[in-house]
Amino acid sequence: MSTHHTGALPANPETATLEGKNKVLGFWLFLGAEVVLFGCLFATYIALRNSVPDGPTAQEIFKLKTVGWSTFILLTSSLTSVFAIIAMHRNKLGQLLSWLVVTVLFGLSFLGLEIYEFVEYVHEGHKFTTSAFSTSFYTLVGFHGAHVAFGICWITLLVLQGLKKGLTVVTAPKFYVAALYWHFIDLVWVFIFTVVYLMGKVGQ
Amino acid sequence: MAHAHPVKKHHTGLMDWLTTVDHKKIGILYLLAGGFFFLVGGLEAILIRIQLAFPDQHIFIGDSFNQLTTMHGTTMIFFAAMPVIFAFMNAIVPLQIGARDVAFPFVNSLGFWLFFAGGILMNTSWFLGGAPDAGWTGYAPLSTIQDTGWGQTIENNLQGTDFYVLGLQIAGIGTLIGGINFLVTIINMRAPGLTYMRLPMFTWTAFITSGLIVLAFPAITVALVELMFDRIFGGAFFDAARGGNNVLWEHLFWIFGHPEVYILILPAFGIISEIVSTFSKKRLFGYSSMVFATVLIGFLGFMVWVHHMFTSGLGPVANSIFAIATMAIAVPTGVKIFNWLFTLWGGQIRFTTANIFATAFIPTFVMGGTTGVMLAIPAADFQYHDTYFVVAHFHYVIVGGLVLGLFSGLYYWWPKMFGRMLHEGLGKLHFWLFFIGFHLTFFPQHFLGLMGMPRRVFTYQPGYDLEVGNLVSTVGAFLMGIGTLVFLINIIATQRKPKTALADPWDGRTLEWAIPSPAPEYNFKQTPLVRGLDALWKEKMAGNKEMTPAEPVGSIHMPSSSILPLVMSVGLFIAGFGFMYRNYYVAAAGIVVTFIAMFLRSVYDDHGWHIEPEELEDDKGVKA
Amino acid sequence: MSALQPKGPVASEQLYLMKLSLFIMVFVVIVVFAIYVYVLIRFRKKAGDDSIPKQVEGSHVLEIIWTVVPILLLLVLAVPTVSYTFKHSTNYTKDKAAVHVKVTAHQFWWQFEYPDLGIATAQELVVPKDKIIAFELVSADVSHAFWVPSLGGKVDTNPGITNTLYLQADEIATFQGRCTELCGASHALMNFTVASKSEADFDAWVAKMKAPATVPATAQKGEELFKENCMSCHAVNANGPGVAPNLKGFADRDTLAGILEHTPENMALWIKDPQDQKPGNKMPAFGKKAGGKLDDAQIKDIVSYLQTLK
Amino acid sequence: MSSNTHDTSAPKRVKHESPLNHYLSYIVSILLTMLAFAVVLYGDLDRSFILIFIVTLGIVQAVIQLLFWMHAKERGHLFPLIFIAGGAFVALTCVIMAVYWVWW
Ligand code: HEA
Ligand code: HEA
Ligand code: HEC
Ligand code: CUA
Ligand SMILES: [Cu+2]
Repeated sequence: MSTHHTGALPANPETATLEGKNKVLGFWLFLGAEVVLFGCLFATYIALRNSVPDGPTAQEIFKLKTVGWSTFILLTSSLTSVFAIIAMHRNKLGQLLSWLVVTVLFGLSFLGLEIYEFVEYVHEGHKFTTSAFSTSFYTLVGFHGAHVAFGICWITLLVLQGLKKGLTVVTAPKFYVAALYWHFIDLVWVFIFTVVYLMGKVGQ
Repeated sequence: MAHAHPVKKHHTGLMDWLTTVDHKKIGILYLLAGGFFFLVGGLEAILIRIQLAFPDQHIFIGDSFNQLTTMHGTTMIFFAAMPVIFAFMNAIVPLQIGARDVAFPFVNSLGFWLFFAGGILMNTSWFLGGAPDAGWTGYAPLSTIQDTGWGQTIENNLQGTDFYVLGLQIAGIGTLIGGINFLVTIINMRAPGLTYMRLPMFTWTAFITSGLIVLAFPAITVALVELMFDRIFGGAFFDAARGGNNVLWEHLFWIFGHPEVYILILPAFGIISEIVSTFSKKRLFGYSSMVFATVLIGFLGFMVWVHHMFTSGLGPVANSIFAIATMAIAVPTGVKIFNWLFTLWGGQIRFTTANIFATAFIPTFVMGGTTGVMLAIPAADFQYHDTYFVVAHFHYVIVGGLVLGLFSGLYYWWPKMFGRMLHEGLGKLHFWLFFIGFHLTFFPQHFLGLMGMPRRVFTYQPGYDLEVGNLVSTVGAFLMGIGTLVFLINIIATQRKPKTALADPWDGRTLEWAIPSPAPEYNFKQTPLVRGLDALWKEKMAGNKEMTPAEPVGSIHMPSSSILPLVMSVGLFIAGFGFMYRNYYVAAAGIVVTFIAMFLRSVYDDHGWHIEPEELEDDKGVKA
Repeated sequence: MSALQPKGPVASEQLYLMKLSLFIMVFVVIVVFAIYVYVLIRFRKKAGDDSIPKQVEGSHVLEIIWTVVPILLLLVLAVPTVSYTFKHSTNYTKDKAAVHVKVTAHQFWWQFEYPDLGIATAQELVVPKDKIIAFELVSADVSHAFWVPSLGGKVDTNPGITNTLYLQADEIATFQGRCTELCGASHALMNFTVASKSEADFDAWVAKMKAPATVPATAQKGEELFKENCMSCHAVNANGPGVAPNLKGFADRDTLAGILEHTPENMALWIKDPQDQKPGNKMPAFGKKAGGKLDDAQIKDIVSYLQTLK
Repeated sequence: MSSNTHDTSAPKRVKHESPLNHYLSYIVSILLTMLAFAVVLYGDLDRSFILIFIVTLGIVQAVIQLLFWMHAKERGHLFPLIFIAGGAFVALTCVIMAVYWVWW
C-alpha cells in the first residue's frame, strides 16, 4: 500500500495509507504526552513564580509589548501552516511549500524576539540561577522556545524533502504532522502569555 | 503489487540482532536485557540482605549501602520489571490481535535501544566513582547537593546522581515511544472482527498500561530535567535558599511514580487473566467488568500520588482526599480478584507451572494490596511511612504480584517465543523455592517496620527484637536467589533441546496459539477473521481446525531492518557522558550523532520488502 | 521503640487505626483464602475427565456483591481515617498550654530549641509528661523525618518549610527516636532519644540548663583546648542554636552522638575520628592518626572537660 | 502492510475545505488575545477576577484552535481527543496541586 503513488492523490493523503494513519494517530498521542510535559512545567512555574528572595520579580521585568508582538507572530504562523495543509489537500505542492516557508520565517522572527528578550532580562539581573522564579521561568519559556527551534529545523527539512520527493502518500503525513506540531506550539504559547506574562504583570 | 522492492537485506548473527525491527526479536532482546538487570538488581538485594542479616555489621555501610539500595530499586523498577513487561507486549500483543507487525517497527527498536543505553549508562556508575545514592525516589535536595564536605566516605561521589538523572531520562524516552507504539498498534492494527470488547485481557492491560505510560512518563521527564538543571546548570528549583522547594520534586516524582506502579501491575493482571482462564478451561468470568476495572484502576491511579507524601506536611485536607481516593482503588482491584476466583470456580484446573505461579499470585497479591489500604490511612501512615512495613507492602505487590505474574507468563509463552517448552519439574522446583523464599523474606518485614525499623538503614542496634526477623528475611532472600538459579538452569537446559513445541501446547484460547511456535517472521500467513471473545477457542468449539482467514494468501510487506536506532541511542549515551563530566563538546557531539541518524531516517524512505506467497512456511501442522 | 506499644495518646490512637484496618483486612484476606482453597481443591482436573466446563460469562448478582461489600468496608474505614487525620494534624504551636519545641534536623543530628524557655539542646529531647508537646520542624540541609514510634509518628523536616506535629507522653521513660527519611551516609545512625519527666523534674532540668557552666580546676586544660578547637562549632551554654550540637548538659546524657554509649572511651574515639563512628558526618577528625592535630593526652583532657558539662 | 484489512481505498468525495473557518478562528484568537492584554493593561478590576478571566480566555482560545486548526472536531479523532483530554486532566491535577499548595 505504501507504493500506491500512481495516479491521483487521494483526498486526505495524510491518512490514505495505514502508515499514514498510524503516524498521525501516534503523533496525536505524543501531543497528549506533551500536554502533560508542559502541564508539569506550568505547575512548577506556578508554584515558584513568587519565590524571589533575590533578583527582579515578574512585575518588574516583563515587557508586554515584546510579548504582544511575539504572540501575534506565532498566531499568524499558525494560520499560515493551516494554509499549507489546505494547499496540500488541494494537491498544490508549490503553495504548500511556500506557506511552510512563510511559517518558518515567522517562527524565526518569534525566536529572534525571544532571544532578544532573554538577553535583556539577563542584563537586568534576571539570570537562570538568580531565583527559583527565574529558573522556572527560563525552563518553561525556554522549553517552548526549544520546541519552536526544533519545529523550524524540522519544517525546513520537510520543505527540502518536498522539493525532492513531491507530494505523495509518504510525504503527506509528514507535512500534516508537522503542521499539527506547529499548532500545538502555538497553543502552548497561549497559556504561556496568559500564565507567565499577563499573570506576572497582574502580580501575585 | 510487489513491484521493484528490494529483497530483504539479510543480516545474520549479531548484526541481525542489532538491526532487527521484528517485534518478536525485540521482545526477546527486552527479555534478555531485562532478565540480566533482574539478576543485577537481585544481586544487589542479596548484598543488602547480607549486610542486614545481623546487627552492627560492617560490610556495606554508609554511602555504599545507600548506593546498593538506590540501584536495587531503580534497576528493578526501570531496568528489570518494565523491560520484561515490554518483552511480553512485543512478543504477544501483535499475535493476540492478529497483526503482522507493530505500528512503528523502527520506533519499537529505538525504544529498546534507548532503554538499554540508559540502563548501561546508569550501571557504569559502579565503576566511575560510585553509584547514585539518594534512593530510587531521588528526593531533592539530597540528590542536588553535590559537595557534602569532608565527610564523604566514598571519595568524590559527586557524580552518582547524574547517572541516575541521565540514565532514567534516556530510558524514559524509550519507554514513552514504546507506549505510543503499542497504543497505535492496538488501535489501528487489530484483525477484522476483533472489536475492543473482544480483545484478549492481556492486550487490554497492555493498552491501558501504554496509556498510563504516555500520560505519566512526561512528569518524570520534567522532574529529571529540573534535577539536571539544578545539578548541572546551577538552577534553583529545589534550593530553599533561592526560593526553591524540595516538596516540588516529591510531587512531580509521585505524579509519575504512582501511575508507574500500576503500569507495572496491570500487565501482570492481564497475564494472570489469560493463564487462569486457559488452565481452568473456562472463559474469563466477568470479562466486561474486568475491562472496566482495568480502565478504572488506570484512571484512579492518577489521583492518589499524595499517599506517598502523607508526612510531607501537606495538611489534613489534601491527606484526607487522597486517602479516600487511594482506598477507592481497592474496589476495582477486588473485582479482578473475585473474577479470577470465579473463573477457576467450576473449571478443570490443570496445575502446570504457569498456572501454579498464576494461582499463587492471587492470595499473595491480596496480602500486599490490603497492607496498601492500611497505608492509605494518613494518621496510621504517620507510623508506617518509611519503615520496613512499606518495604513489605510493596514487595508483596511487586514480587508476590508482578514477579510471580511475569514468571507465570514466561512458562506460558516460552514455547511461543522460543519454540521450546520449559521443563515442568524444574519449573515447580523454581516455584517452591521462590515462593517460600519470598514469604520468608518479606513477611517478617511487616513486623520489623512496626517495631521501629526505618527503611534505607544500613544497620540496626541489637536489643530491640529486630534480630530474628532480619535473619529470617536474609535466609529467604537466598532461597529466592536459588530459585532464580534453578530457573536459569531450566532455560539453559531447554535451550539445548530441539525446537519441538506445538503451535498450541496448552489448549489455548487466543489468537497467538493459532500460529506455529515460534511465530514465523510474518506472524499470520493470512490475517484471521475474529468472531468472538477467545477467538481460537470459538473456532475450536465450532469444530474448525484453524482460524478462518480474512484474506487470500498474498505477498506480505515487511519493514527493513536498520542500524539507526542503535546509532541514535549510542549518540544519546555519549551525550549523557558529556553532560555528566561537564564536557559540552562531547555532549554536543553525541546529540549531533543522534540528530544525523534522525535526519537520515527522515530523508531516506523505508520501502520495506516483501515475502512472496511461495516463501511462506507451510504451516499445515497448525491445528486449532 | 515499637509502634505496637504506645506510650502516649497519639500513638494509641494510631494503633487503634492500625488494629481497625488490620481487622478489616484480615477479614478480606480470610474470605479470599477460603474461596481460593475451596476452588483449588474442588475444581482440580481429575485424570480422564476431559469434559468441557460450562463457559460462564459472569454473574450480575455476584459482581454487585463484591463491588458493594468492599465499598461498605471502606466506608467503615474512611470515617475514622478522616477524623483522626484531622485530629493528628491539629496545630498546637499557638496553644499556650502546650510545650513548644522547635526541631531542626541536621545531617546527622537533631537540635531542639525551647523558644518559650530560651534554651537549646541536642540529641536528647526532654519533655514533661502528660503535656502536649507542639513541635515546629525544619531542616538545616536535606530532608529528614522525625519519628518517635512509642509516642506517635511522624513528619518530614524540609529545608525552608516549617511542619508541625504534636505528641504527648503518658509515662516517665526514655523513648527512642529515629530519622526516617534517607538523608545521606549516616541516615541509619541519626537517632535521638526523648526523655519524659515529671513536671517538677522538667522544671529542674530547665533551671539547670539555664545556669551558667562552672568549670572545676581539673578541667581547665581541657577547657582551653576546647575553646581553641571546638568552640567554633559547639556552644556550651544552652541559649543558642548552632552548626553543631549544643553541649550544655552533655555530661548528663545517656548517649553520645545519638548512637554510642556515653563513656569516656567512646568520647575519645569520637573526637579522634568521628567519621569512623558516623560516616559522612560534619565533624572533622582531631586524632593524629586520622589526620587531626590533637594527641591522645590532649583528647583525654578534652574528654574530662566534657564530663563536667552538666 | 498491504494485507492489513483496513479499507482505505474506498473512494472519498473530494471536498475542498474552505479557509473561511480558519480565518474566523484566527480573528477570534487575535481578539481574545487582545482582550486579555487589554484587561491586564487597562482593566481596573479586581485582581482575582482578572486572573480567572484571562485564564478562561486562554482556555477558550486553546479549545478553538484545537477544534478548528487541529481538526480535532472531525471524525476519527476519538483517541486523539481522549489523550489530549487525558493529558489536560493530568496537567490540570498538577496545576491544581501547585495552586493548592502555594495558597494554603
Ligand atoms: C506493583 C506495584 C504496587 C501496587 C499494585 C500497589 C498497590 C497499592 N498501594 Fe502501594 N506502593 C508500591 C507499589 C505498589 N502499590 C511501592 C513501590 C511503594 C513504595 C514506594 C517507595 O516509597 O519507595 C508503595 C507505597 C504505597 C504507599 C505509601 C506508603 C508510604 O510510603 O508511607 C501507599 C499508601 O497509601 C500505598 C497504597 C497502595 C494501595 C492502596 C494499593 C492498591 O492498589 C491495592 C489494591 C488491592 C487490594 C486492596 C487487594 C484486593 C482487593 C480485594 C480483595 C477487595 C476487598 C478489599 C478491601 C475492602 C480492602 N502504596
Ligand atoms: C521490581 C521491583 C523489585 C523487585 C523484583 C525486588 C526484589 C527484591 N528486593 Fe527490593 N526494592 C525495590 C523493588 C524491587 N525489589 C524498590 C523500589 C526498593 C526501594 C529502594 C529505595 O529505598 O530507594 C526496594 C528495596 C528493598 C529493600 C529495602 C532496602 C532498604 O530500605 O535499605 C530490601 C531489603 O530487604 C529489598 C529486598 C529485595 C529482595 C530480597 C528481592 C528479591 O525478590 C530478589 C530476588 C532475585 C534474586 C535474588 C536474583 C538471583 C540471582 C542471582 C543470585 C545470580 C546473580 C548472578 C549474576 C548477577 C550474574 N528491596
Ligand atoms: C566543624 C564543626 C565542628 C568542630 C570544630 C567540632 N565539632 Fe563536634 N560535632 C560537630 C557536629 C556537626 C556534630 C554532630 C555529628 C553528628 O552526630 O552527626 C558534632 C558532635 C559532637 C559530639 C556529640 C554530641 C552529642 O550531642 O552527642 C561531641 C561530644 C563533640 N562533637 C565534641 C567535639 C569536640 C570535643 C571538638 C573539638 C575537639 C569538636 N566536637 C569539634 C561539629 C564540630
Ligand atoms: Cu536524617 Cu535520615
Ligand atoms: Cu502509590
